Amino acid sequence: MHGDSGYSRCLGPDGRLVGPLPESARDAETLTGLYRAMMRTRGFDAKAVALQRTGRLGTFASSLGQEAVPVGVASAMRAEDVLLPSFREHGAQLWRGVTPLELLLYWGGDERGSNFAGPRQDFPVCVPVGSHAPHAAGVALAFKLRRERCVAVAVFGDGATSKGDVAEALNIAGVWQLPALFVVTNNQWAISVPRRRQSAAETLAQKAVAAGIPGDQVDGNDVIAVRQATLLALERARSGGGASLIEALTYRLADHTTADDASRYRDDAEVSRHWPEEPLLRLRAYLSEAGYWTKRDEDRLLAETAAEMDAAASAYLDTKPQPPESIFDYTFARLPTDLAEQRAAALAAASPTAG
Amino acid sequence: MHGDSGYSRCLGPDGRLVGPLPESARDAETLTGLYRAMMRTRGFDAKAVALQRTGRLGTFASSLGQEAVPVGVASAMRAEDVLLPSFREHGAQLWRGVTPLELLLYWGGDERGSNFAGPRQDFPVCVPVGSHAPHAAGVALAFKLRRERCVAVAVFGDGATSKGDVAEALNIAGVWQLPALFVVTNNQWAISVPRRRQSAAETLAQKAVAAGIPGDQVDGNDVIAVRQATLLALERARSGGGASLIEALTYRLADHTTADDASRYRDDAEVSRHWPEEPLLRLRAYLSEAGYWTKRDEDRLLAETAAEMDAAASAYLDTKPQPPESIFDYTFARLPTDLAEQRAAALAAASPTAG
Amino acid sequence: MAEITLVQAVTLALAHAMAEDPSVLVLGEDVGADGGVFRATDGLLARFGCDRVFDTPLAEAAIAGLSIGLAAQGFHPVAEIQFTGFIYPAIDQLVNHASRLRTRTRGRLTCPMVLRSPCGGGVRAPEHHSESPEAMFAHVPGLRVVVPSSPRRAYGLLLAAIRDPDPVVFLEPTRLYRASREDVSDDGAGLPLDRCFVLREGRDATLVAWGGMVREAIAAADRLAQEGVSAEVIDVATLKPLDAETILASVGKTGRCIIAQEAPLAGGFAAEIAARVAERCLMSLLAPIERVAGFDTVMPLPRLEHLYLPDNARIAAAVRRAMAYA
Amino acid sequence: MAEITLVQAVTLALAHAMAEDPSVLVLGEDVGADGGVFRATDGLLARFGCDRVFDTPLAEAAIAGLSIGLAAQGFHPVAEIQFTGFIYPAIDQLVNHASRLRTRTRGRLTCPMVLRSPCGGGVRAPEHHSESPEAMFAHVPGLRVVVPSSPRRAYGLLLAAIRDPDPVVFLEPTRLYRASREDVSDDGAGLPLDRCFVLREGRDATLVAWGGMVREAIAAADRLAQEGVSAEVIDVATLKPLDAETILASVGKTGRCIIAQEAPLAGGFAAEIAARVAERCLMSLLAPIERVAGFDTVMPLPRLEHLYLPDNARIAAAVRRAMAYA
Ligand SMILES: Cc1ncc(C[n+]2csc(CCOP(=O)(O)OP(=O)(O)O)c2C)c(N)n1
Ligand SMILES: Cc1ncc(C[n+]2csc(CCOP(=O)(O)OP(=O)(O)O)c2C)c(N)n1
Ligand SMILES: [Mg+2]
Ligand SMILES: [Mg+2]
Repeated sequence: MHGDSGYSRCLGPDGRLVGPLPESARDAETLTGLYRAMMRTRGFDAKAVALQRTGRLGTFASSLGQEAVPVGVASAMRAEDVLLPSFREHGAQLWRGVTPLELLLYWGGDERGSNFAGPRQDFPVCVPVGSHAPHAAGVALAFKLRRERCVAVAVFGDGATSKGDVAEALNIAGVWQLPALFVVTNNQWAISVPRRRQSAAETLAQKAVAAGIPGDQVDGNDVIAVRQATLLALERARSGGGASLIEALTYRLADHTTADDASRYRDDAEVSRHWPEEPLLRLRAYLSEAGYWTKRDEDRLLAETAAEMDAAASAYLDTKPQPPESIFDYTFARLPTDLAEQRAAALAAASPTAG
Repeated sequence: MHGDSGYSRCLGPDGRLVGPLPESARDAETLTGLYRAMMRTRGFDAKAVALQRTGRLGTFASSLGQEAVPVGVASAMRAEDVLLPSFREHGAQLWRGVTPLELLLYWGGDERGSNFAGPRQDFPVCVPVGSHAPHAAGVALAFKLRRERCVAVAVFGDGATSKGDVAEALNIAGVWQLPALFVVTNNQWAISVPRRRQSAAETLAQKAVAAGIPGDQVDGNDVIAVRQATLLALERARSGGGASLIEALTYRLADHTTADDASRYRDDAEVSRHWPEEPLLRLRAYLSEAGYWTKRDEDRLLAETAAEMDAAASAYLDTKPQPPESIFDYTFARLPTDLAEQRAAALAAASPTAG
Repeated sequence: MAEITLVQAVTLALAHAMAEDPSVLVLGEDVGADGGVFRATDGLLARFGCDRVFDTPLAEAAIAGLSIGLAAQGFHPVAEIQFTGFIYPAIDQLVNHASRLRTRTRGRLTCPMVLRSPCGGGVRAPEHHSESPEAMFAHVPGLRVVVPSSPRRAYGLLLAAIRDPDPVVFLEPTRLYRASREDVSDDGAGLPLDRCFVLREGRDATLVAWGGMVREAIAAADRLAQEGVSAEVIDVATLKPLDAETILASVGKTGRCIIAQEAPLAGGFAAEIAARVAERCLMSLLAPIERVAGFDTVMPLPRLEHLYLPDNARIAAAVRRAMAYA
Repeated sequence: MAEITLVQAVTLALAHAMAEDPSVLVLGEDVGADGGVFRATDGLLARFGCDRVFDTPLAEAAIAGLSIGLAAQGFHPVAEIQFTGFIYPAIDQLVNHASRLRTRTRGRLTCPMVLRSPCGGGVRAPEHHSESPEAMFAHVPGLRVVVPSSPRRAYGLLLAAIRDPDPVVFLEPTRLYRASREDVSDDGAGLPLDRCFVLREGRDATLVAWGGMVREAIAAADRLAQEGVSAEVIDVATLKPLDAETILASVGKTGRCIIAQEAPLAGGFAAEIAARVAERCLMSLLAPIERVAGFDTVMPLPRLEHLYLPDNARIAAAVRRAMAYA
């Protein structure tokens, strides 16, 4: 892969190699695994959007077209690393073991969705843009103090790079040489604000310069390149080389969220132009070309994913809401007296007998 | 001056030219004017510290050794530009017409000190580090909207570059191409935190890269170089070239403030090493060498300055405190009813007749 | 004269203010082409152009700071924080600068800015999109804090806020944005920023509320009317400065005071109102003051939100307790 | 057992906590070699090393955010914000993350951190160095808010705060840092974080205060004693969660309640206490509740500071009004 320029790509949009595959991604199993994970992410997004459109899920942020970033990043991480996602990283959460049911619960307005059985140390979805970047520095400092060879990986968008929290976190991770990786998913839009109106920085990778850490760009629609760039950054961090930043260039093919109507601020023509570059297309092309993937594989995967997501959806819809006391019982480890009074009153009011 | 490297200097510590003088600073009058202003600044600092030591002034932040930065910057500004200082820019405030009396009133705990007669649009001293950077962007936007060829100049320290406010302001000034200049007075210390522990950035000038604006370093102990770098940055901004950043490299020869004891965290030896580089020494050497400045000039200036500062000090000490109602009368343009009640009660309590 | 929603009234007031005063600017995230995520600034960019309406980068502290710089220079910025859950990074600029610029400089520099933000719950919004932090701002000297509860009041109060020479935090309850319509004439008439509004006269009890709770208070009053209890309903509207007189006069008359707030109980603004009443109306009180508020817990996600938010049933129950007291 | 000041008690508690629990870390601006601008962390770096004590870059939001990441990983960070005037950039992290991590994850991740900060006026400090924003934090569900007022209580409360499994905002009145000395034995005994302290028993009136106002309340009680008025003095100490019982019991006994706070009146925490009393003690009140507070103005610079800060004279005057009431 030609990454010297600070921009790396392995697979062109047409599915042709633009350079040798990294060792980490030569075998059919790895490659098809990445493809399956991206398809699964897209399947989840589709199901979530469908549920929202039919009034059975809350506002949802689809990752359509960006699947290579969360999947590429997560596939390079170890289980003991910690992921700090924004709200568009289902692909990474799914890879790391968060279940579709748990994700649906969260997006459906049930806190239990963030109490996932999978990666217990991973942070929940972060909605206040960029505010989780300092948490990643803290988690990384914890790893460093315990001399664990783990890395904290925060993922956020192009818009987030304008937030002071992110600048402060990058700076501290840099000066303390923390085992942290900051991944900027540059999907070209922050709701209605295009990348060029977000910052005059030549690249968002250059946000790293202000923090004195390495920053590189990668084709965010090339899951192999994303994975490889992440592997290198994680290895550097594990071996004491400190923090770094990756700008993954991709495109938000969907509306910002189900509450958004992107046609108000961007041309459908622009969106159409980006469809040919989307990440599944090119990997599928490469896999078929290489003989790793057949029409039958594709059909089976589509069926599997559909079945998994249908099952998750019905499990979600069958999940009874939490009991009223759950509103109170996680505020503090021990319930203070005055809160106990409020709890009692609330339970009385909520109980069927109450008027 | 050799500024290609992004670092510029005209006068070496020994007072020898390291390159041709910029046109802007060839005549004796300009040069002696800069020297006088730095001496005046040092004279003010000395008087303020003396007043504090004798319990007649509040905590004070001296600019000893850094005089070339505020004086160089202010000398390049126009009256109609707006200065947004931190708490160590007396040199710039004095140059722009804030009086020593007004400065003493502020540092003595009297709000009238920030209601200076001089540069009416300049901002008052900003104590929350870096929080005035966004104000500069706002002032610059005002200039741009009114199509005035003015520039907003914010000055802050090396420590301030770690604050999110500063990163957010730089980024906005960059993307909107605002007529703003951000001057980082890198005096190597943020209270007890040395520059290298503040950021891993190679230079603080590189904070500009993240915002996509020009950033250069200048010898902050060379008032001619500071002035010239500022002139260039202001000219660029006036002519629509947008914002930029200057890192002025200097050294804090004094304690952080009169409340600080720097010997707890830094070697006197380090301080001694920096004395020979202080800004007055080198300019005085150059001026004498060039025949622009004699022992008599020096003595007269010392006497003048001492007299001015003594006069300011006694005027300050003779200034009666503000009346109690002043606490209330500037909270809102119109005094709300409930506040009027508090005001009445306070006046009653404060009146001599009251117990 | 047209029947419009509260959010349309906000847009109408913004347009009116921008038309009457060229120094009025609108800035914030997605306020331009998108017209704001709630469409509160819909059409303003097209009508007034990109020298009056600014899509900012994603940076709340800077949005507040920019506004302060603009205001000090004589502009009247009206900045939008997309949701109050994201207003916290702007607090430093509001507390340390916007609210004190006049005081610090003895009037030399001032800060005529408005910070608008949708607030409150009840719309099953995502995490961090349903907060009610008005009490934090009402405790800051030098700020005005306004929470409209009807299209007409939103129009008049926002106009007054924009014309006010000092900083105003203007919190718009999202649940009311499209909840009802009202005839609002675009006559440019502002409403006073230091008055409570008595929405309904009553004899037996005074219901005090603001924002999203006003509708619940009125609904409670309706219920109670059928029980023969006559409740007076007051919309505080401007929390700071507080028009205590109107509230005290009412409680002096009814002898019972029930205050409803959506925010968590402890340290909420209902406490300030209760304190004023306790200080000044003690002897006219026929029953203890009652506060009906959110719990001192984090706002639950949508599935349990309805259990958290005070409603007219809880308000009516509090009034019944007060009536039964002896 | 040694006679030490409040700030020394803070250092003693920090050292004790660090010695007993290796997961306790200290971080903040200048907390290392400098030992903190008030010397609260003096000697900790030398004793515990640079893996336990961290001088951070100048970034308050990140100081809070770092602590959250550390706490989620099982450390017990004790972060210092150099002055409460600079705590505002940390509010977003406290409100949106520290206070809710447990709730959001249903207990999967927690946030056992302490954010310490010197607060309050009375020491003729520079601009922005004399604020009292405790009410802002006391309104945030999931946070504990503690304000010590004596060396012994500072020691016991800080130890308890550090051992607490949830986030605590710990505000230390600068005016008390060196105002007096007290015997404090380094016995590692924590004090409860949900109790008010009755400092003096009395019959006629209940004086409620915290932080810098406690000394003034005691001084007022002394004055009043000479006038034959017996005042009970309560140090709230922990504002959230509030131990209302102790206050209500006292007011139930004395029938008069005077609350002193240094912060501006409107929306201050005294309002919450007044509201609780008004709700629960109405019939035992012999006189209206009185709040003695700072004005709803910006804290003046040092030259007029003394006119702003409530003192024992103003507190005593309020008690006399209450006594005279009939
Ligand atoms: C601090 C903050 N401000 C505003 C918002 C509202 N908001 C949600 S997503 C978003 C845009 C984020 O853009 P970007 O960082 O590029 O991420 P993307 O949505 O493109 O994945 C905004 C403004 C928020 N969630 N947090
Ligand atoms: C936001 C904020 N945090 C902390 C402080 C306390 N403080 C005052 S000056 C200072 C160091 C500033 O260092 P630098 O920016 O380099 O400026 P210098 O003092 O060196 O001129 C600190 C931490 C403050 N004033 N504001
Ligand atoms: Mg984006
Ligand atoms: Mg410095």
